[in-house]
Amino acid sequence: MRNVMYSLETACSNTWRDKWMNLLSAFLICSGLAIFGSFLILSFNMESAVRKWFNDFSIVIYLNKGISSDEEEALKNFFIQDSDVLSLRYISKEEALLELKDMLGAGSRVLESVEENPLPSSFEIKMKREILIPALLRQKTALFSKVPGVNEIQFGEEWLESLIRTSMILKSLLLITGTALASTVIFISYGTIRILFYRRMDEIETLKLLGATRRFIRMPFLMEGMIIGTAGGALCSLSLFASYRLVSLRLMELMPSLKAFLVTMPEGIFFYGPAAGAVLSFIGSYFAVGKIKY
Amino acid sequence: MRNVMYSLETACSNTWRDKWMNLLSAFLICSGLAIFGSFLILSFNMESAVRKWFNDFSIVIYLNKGISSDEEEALKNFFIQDSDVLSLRYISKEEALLELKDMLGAGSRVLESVEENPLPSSFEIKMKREILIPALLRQKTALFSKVPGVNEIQFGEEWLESLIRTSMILKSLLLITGTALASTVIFISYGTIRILFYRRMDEIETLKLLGATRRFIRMPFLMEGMIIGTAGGALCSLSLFASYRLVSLRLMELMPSLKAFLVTMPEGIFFYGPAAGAVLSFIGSYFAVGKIKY
Amino acid sequence: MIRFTKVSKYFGKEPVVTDIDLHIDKGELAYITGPSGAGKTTLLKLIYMAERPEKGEISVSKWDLRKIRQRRIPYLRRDIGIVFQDFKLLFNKTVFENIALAQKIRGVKPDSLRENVDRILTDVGLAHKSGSFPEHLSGGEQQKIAIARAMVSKPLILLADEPTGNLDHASAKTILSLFKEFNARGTTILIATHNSALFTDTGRKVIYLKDGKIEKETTG
Amino acid sequence: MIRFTKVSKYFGKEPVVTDIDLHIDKGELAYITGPSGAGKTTLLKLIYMAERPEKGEISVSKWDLRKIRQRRIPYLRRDIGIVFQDFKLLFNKTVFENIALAQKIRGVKPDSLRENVDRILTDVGLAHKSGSFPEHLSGGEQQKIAIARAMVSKPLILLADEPTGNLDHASAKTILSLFKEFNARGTTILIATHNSALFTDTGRKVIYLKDGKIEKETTG
Ligand SMILES: Nc1ncnc2c1ncn2[C@@H]1O[C@H](COP(=O)(O)OP(=O)(O)OP(=O)(O)O)[C@@H](O)[C@H]1O
Ligand SMILES: Nc1ncnc2c1ncn2[C@@H]1O[C@H](COP(=O)(O)OP(=O)(O)OP(=O)(O)O)[C@@H](O)[C@H]1O
Ligand SMILES: [Mg+2]
Ligand SMILES: [Mg+2]
Repeated sequence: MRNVMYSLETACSNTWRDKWMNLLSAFLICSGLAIFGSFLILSFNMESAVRKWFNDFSIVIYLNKGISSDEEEALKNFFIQDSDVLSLRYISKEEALLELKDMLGAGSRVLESVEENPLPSSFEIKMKREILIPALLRQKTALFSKVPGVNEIQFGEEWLESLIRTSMILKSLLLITGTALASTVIFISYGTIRILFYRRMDEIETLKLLGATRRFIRMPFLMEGMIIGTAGGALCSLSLFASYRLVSLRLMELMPSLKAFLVTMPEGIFFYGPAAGAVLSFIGSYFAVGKIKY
Repeated sequence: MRNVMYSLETACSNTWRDKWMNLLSAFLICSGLAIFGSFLILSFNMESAVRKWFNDFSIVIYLNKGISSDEEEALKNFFIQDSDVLSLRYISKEEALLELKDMLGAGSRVLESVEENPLPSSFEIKMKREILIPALLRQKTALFSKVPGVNEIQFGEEWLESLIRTSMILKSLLLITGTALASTVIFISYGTIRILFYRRMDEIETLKLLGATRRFIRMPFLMEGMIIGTAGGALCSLSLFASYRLVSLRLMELMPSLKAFLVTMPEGIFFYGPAAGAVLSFIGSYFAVGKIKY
Repeated sequence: MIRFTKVSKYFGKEPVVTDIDLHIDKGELAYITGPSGAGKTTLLKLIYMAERPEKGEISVSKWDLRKIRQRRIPYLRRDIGIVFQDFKLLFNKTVFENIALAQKIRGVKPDSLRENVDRILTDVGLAHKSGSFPEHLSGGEQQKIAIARAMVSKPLILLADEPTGNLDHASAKTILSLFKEFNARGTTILIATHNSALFTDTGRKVIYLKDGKIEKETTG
Repeated sequence: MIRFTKVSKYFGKEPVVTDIDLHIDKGELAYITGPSGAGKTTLLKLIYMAERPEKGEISVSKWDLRKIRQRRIPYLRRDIGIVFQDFKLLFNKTVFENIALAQKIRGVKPDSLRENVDRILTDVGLAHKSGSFPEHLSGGEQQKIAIARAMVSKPLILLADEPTGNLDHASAKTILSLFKEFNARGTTILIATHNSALFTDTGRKVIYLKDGKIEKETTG
C-alpha cells in the first residue's frame, strides 16, 4: 500500500518534471488515437449510409389488370401477414402513372399519345434485412408470384447485388485499414514510451543497485505511461469532438441531404478516448519497461 | 570539407550505435507518412472518380419532329463547331425508343400500346469542363435552343449540382484532413526526433565544452535525422505500394467496375516517399536540435 | 559476514580478479587498496551481485550468492549500503529525494523517512543543500550525498568505493568518523581506496590487491 | 595568460566566488586548493565560460571574456584543454573515439589524428584500452582518459579539476610528470585539487580558496 503511494508520488513527480517531453508524447499518442478515431467515425457514417440504403430497398408487386379492390384488399392482408415483410404500400394505377410521368420528366411526351392508363396497380413492399440477399429474395418472390392476382414481381436485383457488394467492400476495407491503423496507434504509443524509457535506463540501473524490486521500478513507469496516455486520449476526444462537429456542420450546410446519414458523435467518446489512451499506453509501457533482470 | 566528412562519419556511427532506437523512429516516421500517403491515394482515387463523372455528363438536344436528315447534318456541324462542345453523338428516333424500352425494363409494357414512335431524334453533347456550371450551362442551352430545328434541351441540372457539390465537399474534406494529417505527420517526425535528441543533451553539452562549433554539433544530428527519415520514407513507399496493390486487386475482384476509377500507383512514390521522409526529418531535426547557446 | 572462496571473475578472456579468498567478520571495518585497475571495484560488485563470478563461492550475510534466486536479489541489496565510485545520483531528483529513495525502496514510513533523511544530511553537513539538484553541487558535496544515501537506511553492510576521492582532508575525516560510529553500532564496513592516508595507523585489516590478486593482508 | 579582476559569481543570491583577483602568467603551472565547496570548480568554469561572472573582468589568452561574441566561444575553448571533475566522457563512444573527438573538433587531419591519439594513450598508459567503452573502465582509467582528451590537442592552457581523485599514488605521479613535461613545452597549467601532497615542495604558486575568497597565495 505504501509502495503504491510511493509509486504514484514518483510517477506524478516524474511526469511533472519531464512535462514538456511528456506533453510531446501525449500529443503523439493523441495523434495516433485521433487518426484511429477519425477512421472509426468515418466508418460509422459509411455504415449508417449503407444501412439506410438497405432500409430503402423495396420490391414491387404488380397486380393483374382487371383486379377488383376487394381482391386487392385481400392480397394486401395476405402479404402483410408474411413474416418476412416489414411494411407495405399500395400504389394505385393513377398514382403509378403520375410517378412514371414524374420520372420521365420532359420525356413524358411519350405518354401523351396513350389514351388509356396502361399501368397496373401495385404493392411496394419492404422486406426484413435478413432476407435481402438475391438468392433468398428470388425464392420469396417466386412464391409470391404464384399467388392469384399477382401479375409480376420486380426488384432491383442489380442494385441489391451492388449494395451487398459495396457493404462487403466497406467491411473488408474497414477491417484491413482498421487493423493497420490500430496497430499503428499501438505502435506509436509503444514507440513513444519506449523512447521515453530509454532516457531512464540509467535511473533504472541505479534503482536496481539500490535494492528496488521489479514492482517498485515498474510501477511508476506504468503509472506515468497511463497518465500520459489518459491525457493524450482526453485531448484526442476533445479535438475529435470539436472537429467532427465543425466538419459535419459545414458538410450539412453544403449538402443538407447528408443529415439523414451523418451519425451524431456518441457522448461516450469522452470515456473511450482516455480509456483507450490509458490502456494502450499501459500495454506500451509494460513492454517498454520490459523484463527487468538483476 | 573535413568537417562534413567527420559529421557524416559521426552520423553513421551514431545511427548504427542506436540502431534499435533509430529503427523505432524510422518506423514511427514511416507510420506517419504511410497514413498521409494512404490519404493521398484515397483522395487521388476519389478525384479520379469525380473527374470521370464529370466526363460522363452530357446534355441532350431534342430536335423538331419533322426534321430532315440534311437539316440534322447541318445542325450537327453547327454544334460541333461550337468552342464549348467537346463531342457529340447523334441518336436517331429508333435508337431513342430502344433506349427508353431498355430503361423502363418490365415497365416497358406502357409502350406496347403506342403505335407510332413518338420520340424525336436528338444529339447527346459533352461539354468542356469549364462550362459545366449550372448558370453557364443554362445560358449556353438558352442560346442553343434558339437555333432553328431544336425543339428542347435537357440536362440533369440536379445531377450536375450535386456533382459540383460533391466535388466541393471532397475538396474541402481533402483540404481539412489533408492539412490535419500533414501536420500530424510532421509532428510525429518532429516529436520522435526531439525525443531522440533529449537523450543526447549531455553529449551536446560536452561537445560544447570541448569547443565544438554549432555546425559541428548540429550536422551529425541533421544527417542522422535524414538517414532515419529517408529509411522511414522508403519503408513507407514500399509498404504503401505493396498494400495498395493488394487492396486494389482485391477490390477489383469484388467490384470489376471499379477498374475505371482506381488510379494506378505512380512509380514516383519510390522517389517521393524517401524524399518526404528526409525533408520532414530534416525540418524536425533542425527544430529539435534547436538553438545552441554557449 | 562476507566470505569469498577461490573467486575468479573474467571479462571476456581476461581475468580481472583471480582466486580471491577473503573473509570479513561481522562488525569488522576493513580496507581494500591497490593501484588503479587492480580490481577493487569489481570485488565490491561481486558482493552486491552487479557482477557474477565465473568461479568460486561468495556468501554475504545469510545469502549464498550461488543459490540466491533472481527475485531475492533486491533483498540482498537492501542489506547492503553502497557508496558508488561514480556516485550514481539521480540528476532529476533533489538531494532529499535521492536519499529518500533508498528509504522508499525499503518501504519506510513517510514520517520516519523524513526524519532519517534530515538526520543523515545533518551528519554529512549538507542539510542546507536538501532541496538542490545534484548538478548544482560541487564534486565533494555530491560524494557526501552518495555516502549519506548509502548510510541512511542503516544497512548491515556498508561498501564504500573511493569515498574520499573528491573530499578535502577535513571532510574526509568527518566521513571516516561517521563510518567508525556506524561500525561501532554493528555495521560491517568495507572501504576500497587508493588513499593510504585513510588506513595507516588505524589498526584495521587492509587487503592489498594487485592485478586482481590479493598481494598481502596486513593491519594498517 | 589568465587574469581575473574583482570577479564575483552568484548562484541566485548566494555568492560562490567573490572579489577574485588572480593572475596566471604564460607558461606557469599553478594550483588552486581549498575545502569542498570552496569554489574551485566554479573558478575554472569562469575561465572556459561555462559560467559567467556577475561582476569583474576576466581575460584569457587573447580573449576578453566580457566582449567575446557567442560564436567565438568555441574558439576560446579550443585554446583550453579541460579535465573535468566528473570526466564527461561520452559513454557511447570508445576510448579512442572519445579522445579523437577533441581532435575532430579542431579539424585535425585523419592521419595525424590517429597518431596523436595513439601517442597520448601510450603516455597515460592505456593504449591497450583504446577500443573499450568508458563504462568498462575502472574509475582511475576513466580519469586518465579524461586527462588524455584534454591534452591530446596540445592546448595553450590546461585546466585540470581534481585530476588525481581516482588515481593511486604511482598513477598520480605519472600524470603529474606529464603535466610538467607539457608545462616545460609552454602550456599554462592550472590544477584544482584538495590533495596537498600534489603541490607541497614543488615551488609552484598555490592559491588557497575558502568560501569563494582567496585566502592566501603561497609557493608550495
Ligand atoms: N565490464 C567490464 N568489461 C571489461 N573490462 C572491465 C569491466 N569492468 C572492469 N573492467 C576492467 O577490469 C579492471 C579492474 O577494474 P576495477 O574497476 O575493478 O578497478 P579498480 O581497482 O576499481 O580501479 P580504480 O582504482 O581505478 O577504480 C580494469 O582494467 C577494467 O578496465
Ligand atoms: N549551478 C549551481 N547552482 C547553485 N549552486 C552551485 C552551482 N554550482 C556550484 N554551486 C555551489 O557553489 C559552491 C562551490 O562549488 P564548486 O563546485 O565550485 O566547489 P569546489 O571547490 O569545486 O568543491 P569540490 O572540491 O567539492 O569539487 C558549492 O557549495 C556548490 O553547491
Ligand atoms: Mg574502482
Ligand atoms: Mg569541484
